[in-house]
Amino acid sequence: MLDIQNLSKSFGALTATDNVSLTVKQGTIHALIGPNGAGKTTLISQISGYLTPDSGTITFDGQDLLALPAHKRPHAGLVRSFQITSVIPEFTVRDNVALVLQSLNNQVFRIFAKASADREERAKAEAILERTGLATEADTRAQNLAHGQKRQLEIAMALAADPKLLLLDEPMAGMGVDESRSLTDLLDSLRDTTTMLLVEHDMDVVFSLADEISVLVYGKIIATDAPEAIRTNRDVQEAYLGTHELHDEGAA
Amino acid sequence: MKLKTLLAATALSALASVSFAQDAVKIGMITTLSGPAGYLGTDVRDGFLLAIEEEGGTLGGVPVEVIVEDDGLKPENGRAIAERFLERDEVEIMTGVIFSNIAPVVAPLTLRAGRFYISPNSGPSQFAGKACHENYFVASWQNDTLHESAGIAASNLGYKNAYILAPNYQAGKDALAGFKRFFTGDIVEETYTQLGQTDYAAEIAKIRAAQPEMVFQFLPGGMGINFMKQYDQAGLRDEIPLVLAAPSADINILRAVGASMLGVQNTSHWNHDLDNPANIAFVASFEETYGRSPTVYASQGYDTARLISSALRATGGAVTADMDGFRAALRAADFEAVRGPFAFNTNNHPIQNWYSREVVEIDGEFRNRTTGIIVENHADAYVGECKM
Amino acid sequence: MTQLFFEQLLNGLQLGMFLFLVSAGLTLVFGFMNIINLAHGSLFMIGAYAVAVLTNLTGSFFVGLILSFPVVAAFALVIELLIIRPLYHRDHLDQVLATFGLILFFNEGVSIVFGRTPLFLNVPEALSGAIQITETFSYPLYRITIIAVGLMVAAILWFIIVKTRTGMRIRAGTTNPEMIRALGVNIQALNTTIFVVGALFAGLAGGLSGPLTSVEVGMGENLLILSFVCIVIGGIGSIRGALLGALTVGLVDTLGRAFLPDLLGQFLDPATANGIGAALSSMSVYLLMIIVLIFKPTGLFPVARAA
Amino acid sequence: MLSDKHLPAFYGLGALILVVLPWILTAADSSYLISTATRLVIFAIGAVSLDLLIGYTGLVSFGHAAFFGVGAYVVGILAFHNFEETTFLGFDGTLTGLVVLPLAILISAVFALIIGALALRTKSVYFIMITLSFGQMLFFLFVSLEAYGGDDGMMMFEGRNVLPILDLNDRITFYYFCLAIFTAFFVFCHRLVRSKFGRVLAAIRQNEDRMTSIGIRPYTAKLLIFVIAGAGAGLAGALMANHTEFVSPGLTHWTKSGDLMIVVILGGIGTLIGPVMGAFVFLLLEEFLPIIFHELGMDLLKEHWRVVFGPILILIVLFAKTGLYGLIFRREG
Repeated sequence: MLDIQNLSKSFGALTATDNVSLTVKQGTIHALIGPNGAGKTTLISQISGYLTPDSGTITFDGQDLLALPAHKRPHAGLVRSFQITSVIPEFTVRDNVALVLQSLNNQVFRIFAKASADREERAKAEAILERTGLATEADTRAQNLAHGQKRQLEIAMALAADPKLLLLDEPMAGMGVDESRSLTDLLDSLRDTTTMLLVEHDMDVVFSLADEISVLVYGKIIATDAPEAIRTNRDVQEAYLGTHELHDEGAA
Repeated sequence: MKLKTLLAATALSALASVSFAQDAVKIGMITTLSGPAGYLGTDVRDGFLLAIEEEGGTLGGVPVEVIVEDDGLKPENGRAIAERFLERDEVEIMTGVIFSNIAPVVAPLTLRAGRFYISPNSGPSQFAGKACHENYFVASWQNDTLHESAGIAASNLGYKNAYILAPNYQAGKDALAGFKRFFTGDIVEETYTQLGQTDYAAEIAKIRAAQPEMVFQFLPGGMGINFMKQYDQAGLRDEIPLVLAAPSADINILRAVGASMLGVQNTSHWNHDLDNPANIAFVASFEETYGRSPTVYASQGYDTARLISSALRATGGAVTADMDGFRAALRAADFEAVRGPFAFNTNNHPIQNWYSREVVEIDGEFRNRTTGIIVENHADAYVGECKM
Repeated sequence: MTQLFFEQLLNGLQLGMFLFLVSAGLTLVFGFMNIINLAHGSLFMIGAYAVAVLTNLTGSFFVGLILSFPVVAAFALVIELLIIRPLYHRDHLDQVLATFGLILFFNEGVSIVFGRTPLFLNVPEALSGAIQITETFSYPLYRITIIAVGLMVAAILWFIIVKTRTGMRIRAGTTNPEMIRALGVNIQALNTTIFVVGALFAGLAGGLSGPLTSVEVGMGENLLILSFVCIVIGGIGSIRGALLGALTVGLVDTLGRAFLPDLLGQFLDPATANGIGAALSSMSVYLLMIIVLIFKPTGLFPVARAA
Repeated sequence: MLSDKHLPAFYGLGALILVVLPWILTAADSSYLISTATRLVIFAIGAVSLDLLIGYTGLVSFGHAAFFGVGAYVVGILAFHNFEETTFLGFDGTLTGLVVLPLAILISAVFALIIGALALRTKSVYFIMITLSFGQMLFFLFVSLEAYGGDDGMMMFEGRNVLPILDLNDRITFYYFCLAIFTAFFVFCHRLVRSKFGRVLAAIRQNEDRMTSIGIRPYTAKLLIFVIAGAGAGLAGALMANHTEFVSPGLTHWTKSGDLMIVVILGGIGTLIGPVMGAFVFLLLEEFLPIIFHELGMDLLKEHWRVVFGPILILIVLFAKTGLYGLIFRREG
């Protein structure tokens, strides 16, 4: 599904992505973990097109992804969510989702179609809100949502794009235990239809969802394996224990 | 909200028109009072009103009512005021316009409505030539003649070549064309500067390098003040003399530039020291009434009013009631102009004398002193194009 | 010819330094306070009028210049307290409208008090005349003075911003406004100080311009636009950017006016060359800005601002 | 204070007043004011078009008068060649409104396309300044057009454009013509901002960075609205040229762009009726403040009315968050 080969990206003297190769297989949930500053978000941004790599290739669904402008990648089925919540604040929750549906239906430039008159779009949006547990908040402005609900909306917007591959950048960040659990259940329920690349610090979530885990440290992939193997991998333990990250983040 | 404002404004403007004598001849004055160029309009207005005051509220024994409005140097505002004047106030005579970008809006409206247009300042070339009109009069000058007189003066002074500069806009181009029309020497270089330019170091350096015998510049208002100050500081005032046209050396400019203008030659159709009875009386009366010296614009406003006065006296107050009579009376120009001899050409633009002047210091004040007549009975260059 | 070219370079440098004086305050206020102050040109005008009036009263340009500082500072203080302060957290557009209102008020107010006739202000005796640079080439002393003052202001600003505690706060505030608030710095006082200092630069520039240019109503507006061009080319919030932007604008403008018509004269007939040359040199500064922004959309020396 | 539920009623009342205005004015023996009303309506078109950028998309354009000028110059240049019986690039001049007005819209749109394509590479303050620069370039371009009067501009010697049936030289007809175009444009904008495209614009204004990740390229959307707004301004410019029968570079000067911006902010950004009210109040104050002061016997202020006008603007900013709109309406929901 997604195949990254020898990807590198530097910011001045800092090498954020150091010759990374990574393959996400169709129908799996692939987790990407690593200490803070390891370059996880940088990698996600290169896959989604927000950053351009210095060298290397990314192939998605058989096509050369780097040749595809960032705004066309969602249309090809590659969708990301953001670590820092990024919704349209003055829109209602329903409109946030409807906007994504509009984009994916290639209706951006409809000057004469009244936005609120599209019943089909509205029904679809509400169905997605139903799935993501936001149905009761459909008419709430996004800026008035609680933090956890905003994270849910972030996921709802990503789902609305009907992705083949979902790039999730710390979807659980700042969520309470209950919210986190229900989101985990939601992602779990999607595993049959959607491939996912999941960046997450919450190790409970990672180990309960992931089919495969890659560990990124200082821009390098140091291991890619099944969850159980990663748990016992010496290099990984060293990388984490050295910084106490695994423990701290797990507790947070 | 907007209805209220509109109604309030309408009510107020309606009020404005009732409180006057019924038989007064109405004169509309659209002029530029606000903004940096506001002093031109202020002086035209004050000169005009002075003449009326001297005649005890009449012109030629006929009661007149003058309505003054500020166009803010915006053509659209000029149009709105003109329509108000022509329709609500039914003015019979329109005057006051200072700038050549307001005239093309106000004049056609006035003429189409069958009223008289008498310019106290601006005289754009199209109205002197192709677009001339029997009810359109200019009591000041055709724009080009200001600069033609400078060209003649420069030739008379024996200069063999000149460096000339003006802002890159129509009036600037017309000015240089006017200067060249009568200058017999060579043009060393022609430079167009930016509108509203404040720094002239680059141009002054070029002038120094070109070493012409003289410089002619037409940089109106603040631009001219900037240029003169910087020209003097560059040490060029004594080295390369200047010949200027009237607008570049009015009393306000002399006051702002100060000693840097001392000795500069310039030309005008009027000066405060012209030795004729009408002028002596005007200058004294203006200074007494307003506590300041009149500019050339004040003299133009005054002459415009006196011209109207002579025509009203001749027709006994009939203007639009006797179009032919009033027009003929205007054409006769039977009044003592403060500038001296004055007559209308066939295109209703003046034939008049141009005087040479020199900037001198009198009692710590910088003034122009008349040094002689450059050309007598000078007419404009466009009269031939006017089919009238 | 080389001498003329050198002289024009000097002219460009001088214009650039002058523009820098106006731009420095603008970029400080814009960069640190995030306030678009259209009335910066009005402060320039107030400085010029204050110097002209005080010089004519005291008979000394230098005394007039020094006495003008408290006058300008007082105006700036009142503007800051009454109008700018309530607008700190408002949209840029509100600031534009309010400071536009200020321009109208000051222009008209000045013309009520002083009339529309420009005021007289000449070069002080001590600074008049020219300096002989080579045997055949002299340059007005007053223009050299402006270059010197510009360099001095640049040096002082550099010292304050790089070497002092306040400067550190200013830099921090420009790149990361949240942080400086979190540090518990009295941001209100710092804002007011910066606004007044920025105004003083504008006033100083206005006062210095008096002897060279016409002291008249509305004298600040054209300069305002030009100094916005300088700080945008340089990158907003950066003093270094303002300096380099101002020098670039000064040089491009001066050299364009000086040489474009002649240059075009090589290919075109003189009349056409003159016309096109003049039109192009009027546009040169704007053309420069467009080109810079197309290739460097945040100016030549952008200040990295933390999101 | 009214809530925005009252907007339809407000629209209705406003429309009614505008429609019957010529009768009121004629009855009040003030028919000369119809011309002022025409100017307000034309200016309102320009202001509404600018608000599509400023209020609805978050693009602060400081060069909007450029397109106003382009529209006016299309009308002026064609009228000029018609009068002189010469050609422009091989085309005859014309006064035919059905040709001139669409052409004015089209050419302004082309200018907006070119300028927008370059200017939209920048953002925020840099966008303000680059649009200002383009406006100034056009200003100096028009100043240097010697054949068309340079700085002095040119008159339309033969009067306004010619349309079948309608005589635009008749003042009342011209007023209704402009009112009809204004109404059509207003309705168009009303639909536009509520359309799917309008929703995209609102999203761009609030969170442009997010757009890419949901598959929208903000640049293209911004360019389209820039072109639409430019065409709207061009239309207003073409009408203004017809109104004054005079065209000059002054139309494109940065102070004119400033006026338009001030009108939009004054009225209330992100509303359609706001800029209309802004245009009306701004121009009416400009025209009638001097008269009001004159009637009050305050002749000093009559000449110096701006000294009062400036603080009025400041007070509106300080005390009304969304301009005049915010003074009258309370936004709900």
